[in-house]
Amino acid sequence: MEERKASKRCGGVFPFIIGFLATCILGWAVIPGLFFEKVEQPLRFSHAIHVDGQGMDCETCHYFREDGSYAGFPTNEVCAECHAVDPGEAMEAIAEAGIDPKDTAAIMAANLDVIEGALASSDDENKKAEREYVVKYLIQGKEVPWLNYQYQPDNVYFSHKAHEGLDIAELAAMKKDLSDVVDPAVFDEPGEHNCNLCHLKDIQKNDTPPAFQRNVLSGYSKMTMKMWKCERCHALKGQPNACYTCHK
Amino acid sequence: MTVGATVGILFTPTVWKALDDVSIWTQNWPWIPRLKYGENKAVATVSKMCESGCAVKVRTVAGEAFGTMGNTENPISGGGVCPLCANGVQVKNSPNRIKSPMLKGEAVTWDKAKEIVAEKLAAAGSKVAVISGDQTGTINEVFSALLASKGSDAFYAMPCDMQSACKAWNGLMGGSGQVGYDMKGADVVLLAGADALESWGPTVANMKAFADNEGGKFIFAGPFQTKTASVTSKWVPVPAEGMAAFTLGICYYVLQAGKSVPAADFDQFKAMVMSGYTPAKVEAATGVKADAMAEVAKQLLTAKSPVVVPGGSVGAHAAAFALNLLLGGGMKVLPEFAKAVGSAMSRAEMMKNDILQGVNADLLFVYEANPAYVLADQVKAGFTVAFDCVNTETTAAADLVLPIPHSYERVDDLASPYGLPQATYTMGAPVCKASLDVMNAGDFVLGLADLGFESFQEVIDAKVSAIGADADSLVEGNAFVLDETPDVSGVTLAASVLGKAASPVKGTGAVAVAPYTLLNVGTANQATTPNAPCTISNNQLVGDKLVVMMNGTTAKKLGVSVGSKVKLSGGSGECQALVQLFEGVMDGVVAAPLGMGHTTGDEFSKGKGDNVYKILTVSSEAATGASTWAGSTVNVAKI
Amino acid sequence: MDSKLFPEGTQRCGLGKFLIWIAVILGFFSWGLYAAVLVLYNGIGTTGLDNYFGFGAWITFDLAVIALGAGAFFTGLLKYILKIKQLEKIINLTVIVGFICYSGAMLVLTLDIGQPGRAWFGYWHPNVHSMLTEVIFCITCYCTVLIIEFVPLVLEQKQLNKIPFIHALAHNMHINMALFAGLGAFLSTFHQGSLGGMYGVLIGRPFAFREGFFIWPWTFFLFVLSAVGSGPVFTVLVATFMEKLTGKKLVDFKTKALMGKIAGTMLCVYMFFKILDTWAWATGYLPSVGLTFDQMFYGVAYGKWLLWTEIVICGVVPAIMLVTPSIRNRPALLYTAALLDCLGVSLNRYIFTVQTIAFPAMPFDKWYVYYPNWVEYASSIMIVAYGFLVLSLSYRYLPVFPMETKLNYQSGE
Amino acid sequence: MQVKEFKIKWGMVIDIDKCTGCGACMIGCQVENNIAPMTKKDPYNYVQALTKDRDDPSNKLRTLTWMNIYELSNGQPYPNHETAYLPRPCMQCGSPACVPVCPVVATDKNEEGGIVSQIYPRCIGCRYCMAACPYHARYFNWWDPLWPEGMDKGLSTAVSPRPRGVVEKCNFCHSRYLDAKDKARQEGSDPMNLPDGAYVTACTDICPTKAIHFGDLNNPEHKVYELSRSKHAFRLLEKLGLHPQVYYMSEREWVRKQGDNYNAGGGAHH
Repeated sequence: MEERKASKRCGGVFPFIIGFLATCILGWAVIPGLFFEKVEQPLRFSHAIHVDGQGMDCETCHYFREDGSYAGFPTNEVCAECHAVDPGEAMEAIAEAGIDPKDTAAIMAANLDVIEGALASSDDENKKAEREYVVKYLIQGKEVPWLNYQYQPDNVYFSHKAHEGLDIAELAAMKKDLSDVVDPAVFDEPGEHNCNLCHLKDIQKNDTPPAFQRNVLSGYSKMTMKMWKCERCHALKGQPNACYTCHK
Repeated sequence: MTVGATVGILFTPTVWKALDDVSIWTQNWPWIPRLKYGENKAVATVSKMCESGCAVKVRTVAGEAFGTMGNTENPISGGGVCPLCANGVQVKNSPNRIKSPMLKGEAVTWDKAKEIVAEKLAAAGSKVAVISGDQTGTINEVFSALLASKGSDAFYAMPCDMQSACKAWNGLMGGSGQVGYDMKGADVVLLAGADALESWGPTVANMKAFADNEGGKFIFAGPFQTKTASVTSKWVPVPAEGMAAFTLGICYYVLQAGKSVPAADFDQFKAMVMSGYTPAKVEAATGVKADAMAEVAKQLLTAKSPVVVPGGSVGAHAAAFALNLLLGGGMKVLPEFAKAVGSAMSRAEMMKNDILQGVNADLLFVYEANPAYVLADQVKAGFTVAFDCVNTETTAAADLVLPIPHSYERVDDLASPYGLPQATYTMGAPVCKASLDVMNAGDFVLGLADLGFESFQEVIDAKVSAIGADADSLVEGNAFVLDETPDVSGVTLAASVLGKAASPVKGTGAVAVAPYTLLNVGTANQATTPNAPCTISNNQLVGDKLVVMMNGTTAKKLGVSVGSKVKLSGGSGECQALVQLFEGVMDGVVAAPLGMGHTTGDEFSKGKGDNVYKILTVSSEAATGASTWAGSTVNVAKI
Repeated sequence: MDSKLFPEGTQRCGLGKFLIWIAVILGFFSWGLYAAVLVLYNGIGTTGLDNYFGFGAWITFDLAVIALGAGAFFTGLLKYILKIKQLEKIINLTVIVGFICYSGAMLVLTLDIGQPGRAWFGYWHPNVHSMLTEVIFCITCYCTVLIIEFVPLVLEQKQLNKIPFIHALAHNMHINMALFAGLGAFLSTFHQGSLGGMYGVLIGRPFAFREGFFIWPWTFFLFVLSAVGSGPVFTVLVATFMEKLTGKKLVDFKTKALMGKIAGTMLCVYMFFKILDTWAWATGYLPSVGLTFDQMFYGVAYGKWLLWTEIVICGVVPAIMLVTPSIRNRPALLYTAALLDCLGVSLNRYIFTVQTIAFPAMPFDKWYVYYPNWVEYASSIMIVAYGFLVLSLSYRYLPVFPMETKLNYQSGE
Repeated sequence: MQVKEFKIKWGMVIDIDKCTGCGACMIGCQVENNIAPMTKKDPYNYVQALTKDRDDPSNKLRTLTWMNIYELSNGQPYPNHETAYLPRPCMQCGSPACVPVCPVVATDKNEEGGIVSQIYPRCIGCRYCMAACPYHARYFNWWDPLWPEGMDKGLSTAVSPRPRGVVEKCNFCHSRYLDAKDKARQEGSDPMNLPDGAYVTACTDICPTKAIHFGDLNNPEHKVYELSRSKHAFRLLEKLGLHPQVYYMSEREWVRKQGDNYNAGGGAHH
């Protein structure tokens, strides 16, 4: 019996290593990618054009409401303050041109004055994105179904207000402890806002939004923060980690 | 190699990540709805699901309505909501909504509907009638003006206490305006048949008044210990048909104490009470002990501001008004708001016709009412047009069904719900856009005849300016309150009529039936709402079986016990029910909940229990000639 | 046809007959499986459980079979640790019965919890204060131990055992069985106890709440005692039932009587404490929370007769019968006592599960009566069928009863 | 068992003498907490169609009524009979029976304010907590929630919808507390010292007779502080030692008597 065992071991080591290495490589390099599918945002929204180009503040769109809740994605109402196309007029023009109001491609192709005249962009590429927004969403009275990179499920209650005062400089002292939670690069050049702590770094300079990476099993975003990350930071900051601090 | 591969994979995140993701998947099953986020708002409007209507704030998130809350600033609500209106949004979103105009079961366009109605209207001449389930809306002005333009006065309200009060006050006693009760300010409140804290009158305002009335004493008189009686200091068992006599019995003591009113027929009234309604005689006629009446009278007499709130027949109302006048306490008389539509009827005129005596017309409009459920025998018409937002027995039987927007989707108003101590006007603007092919009934009617308005919104605007209110303040949900009192000097005590009307008349069945209304069950016009069924107690419904309550003595006499299946027969029909024992019911009385046994509607009301309206007997009250259900009796057979 | 697979020197019925027997079992099993599918696919709403009776037939069934399966650990303990040689004649059967009971209970538990997919949360997010966590730990670990104990028996199957490696493996495992028996005894004691503890800690349920020792309420110890007081005789009953079914002698009566004696002794100890506990509960604890003994019972469904039956007819009586040699040594009386004993412990589990939550703690609330529906019965019967299946296969193909040849064939020769 | 004390102790005082049992609180609660109407058929589940219907709402042991109303009777025959209605939310006990029994920490009492939490994605549905709670405040999702067509568009964001197979209960409309704290932060006031009324539950809000009072039992500036200390105040089953954070009050002695067991005249158990 001893012999059998020994011979088995000798013959087994090499294939074992091969198999081990193969799946290790597969499991680290290839498979994790298969968990995610890339989904593009419904529109090519350029932060750069709005912030740099138009000199808008973050708070113009992303602001706290009177009740302390946070207006994350702006609604049509906010967008329409600048993208001033009157949906009623637009629909009339569309009807006049004999186009089905649901046929957005035809509307965009028709180059209607009422829409074209209101477009603020100068170059064609940006005009196209802007036109798409106006035609597909604004005049249809439909909100843009933006994809949230920091998606959290319904059972999570996240208060932007409670995290408003987080100071990157102050947190830098815990840089090491937070290395799994926050990209250390965030601490290297602390920006004016603390949004970088959780959100896409320097999104305000972004021109073409990156694809949203959706987990094919859970549907969450690749950037969805896991509970342990929340807990880590709460613990370090001396904040409660009670269930009802974050769940609903 | 397989072993190696297995071990290898365990050293990578693959398996663990997959496990984690799968468990996350179980936490977010795709068939469980996701929430939609956005700005939370509370938008003031009115809800007309209960009889008097509630002033509410509709809660919305990202513009979509999801809930109903009270309106603290509005005296009709004071922050509370009734159980019916609390479920308003769910009714608005219910699949039981009518989705488009229906002609004899077939969907038609609004143009076609209008064409048909116009044709029928032209053919009907003056044989046009309207039944309105709305007690407070300016929509009634539009309908009554339409009738007026056709030379008809056939405007019918569904049977209600406001009608009895109107007939007693504006009819018998020659008063003007509308009666109201200051339950908040009164120190003794006698609820003579009015279950004011569960369905009678402006329920939510009553409940708020009850809550705010510190130290005030509430007494409930009625055949059955209602939910109202569970919080009043005292319950005086009085049979429904004996309520007027009971009230006059109290008048006896009050007159004896030397109270008087400067009414033309005071002496006649006094003589009538002192001879015909002595405590002994009342006791003999109603079974209410003279001591009990003396005790109540004593409390009313020693109170600084007592008020008697009647419920039931016209006679009972007149008796209570007389008693209130004698006591000089918290009964108020409210002025009527100015009309928006010149040719419309006044409220008293609208309340004049007695629907229980039957309706017969060539063309009948039914507005948010369910006569086919309540009064199956009384209403006949050549062609019925039903306006409603949900399917009911009436829409099922109507020739033409016209879907109207839900309360939260339309402009509407509440003008002085009956019972409030002050003339109060509240307006409601639409909270959300209608998602179905609906049209405001006002707009439709205004399109049929030239009544001087293009749209119902214009009517409401005219109303607001006619009463002198501030539209902006109304839109914010505030009420406009008119603090005036009309002249009451000409009021009489209706002594000659009352003397006869108050004498109790009871049917010949084995036991008296005490029908009662609970708002979570529903009303005559509004069926049980989606979230309400689990709030309905097993004292009203078990499975699909109606439950009636009686006390142990009565049960023994009838040979039934808890859970017995019985058949109640009375009026022109019968009901099946299960027996529940409840010691808060008078001897010889069976308490039965109204509002169940629907044959049309959604699963929350259809086929649930039985329709108690079927077993009620309509009788004509002596002298007043008004119809009443009081004194209904039934025979009980075990099955 | 399959005679080559039979244990050494034994005879078994024809394959056709056996297949018919299996088909009958599978029939019951499939009925239960249908119920189980309904539960898993539609939800637990398909059962007779409700918000007042969150625990019902399933939990009672679980607790009862786990108590009755206690024969495995206790006999193992006595055989391997205390070296009572005689018990090896029945030890295999106790292991199989234990395995069936525990694995069956785990199957029922996966039906019973609303989110079976999250059952492993008990390990991942344990609440160490919960008796149920202790139950989850011990039941899964002990089930693993039982599998380890069961495996050598499978390996000893005639044909399998011909493979040298398997033979050696089985042998090695046998040698280490004492370790597993010890581990099993430890795990099972805690887990029988924590099942009892589950009820004893219910501070809001005066019917079950008990003071105790350290973190364990008295019910913890009572459950352990009652399990060891009934498990062994349940194995005896199973063996006897199999004898009646197969028409063969499988275990000698002496061993059975020994098992009876063991159980009887433990039962006596149990009954002593049970009566003491009931007395203290009725006269001490209940009055302290404003209740009386009489209030704990209601009508026929939850009447005092249940308690008296449990304590006297199915407790004291079998205890006396089992410890009295002259009674114990008469087969019919031994089996009667064993039956009463097993009924008693099952009744105890039922009372603790159902009556505990049936008692309306709020004075204005009322008693409700719980009736399991067919789904609960069917799924429980599925487990019984599963047990029959495992036993039938084991009996046919595995050397379960070391005495079988001697008792049936050699003595006759 | 140790009583868990917090600086803030959210509690309720329910005036039974004001409650008419109308049911508005129960409806308001269902709307706030996304409790689906009880429908008999599940059109999305074909296996469901093969078997019996889902539950009837008149089966009171199968409802999801976080706020439930009990009818009390003084037990006297006519005409001396009296009734009262007792709304029963979760008691948020100081020493909860349900928390220590949960095997997976799906329920806990660890947040400032003392509200007993229930985390649906953690719950495995063993129902041990339900067996533990003498108030029957815990409810099980016997079926998947199902809103009739179109009704799931109007859902509240206050609570996540639960799948079948998990336990749920009243949580004092807990996310309203989080909302109130956010509002306080926005207004620059102290979120840990909310004024009376800044945070109230949906049932408190909607109650037409204002029978339900809600606030911080430890804060003398909140009305419940005074009310909970009134001589007519009592808690349910105080003798069991669960220390509920819900108080009741009634001037009627028979009602107060029904709040606990007195048959043996024994004292409190500790």
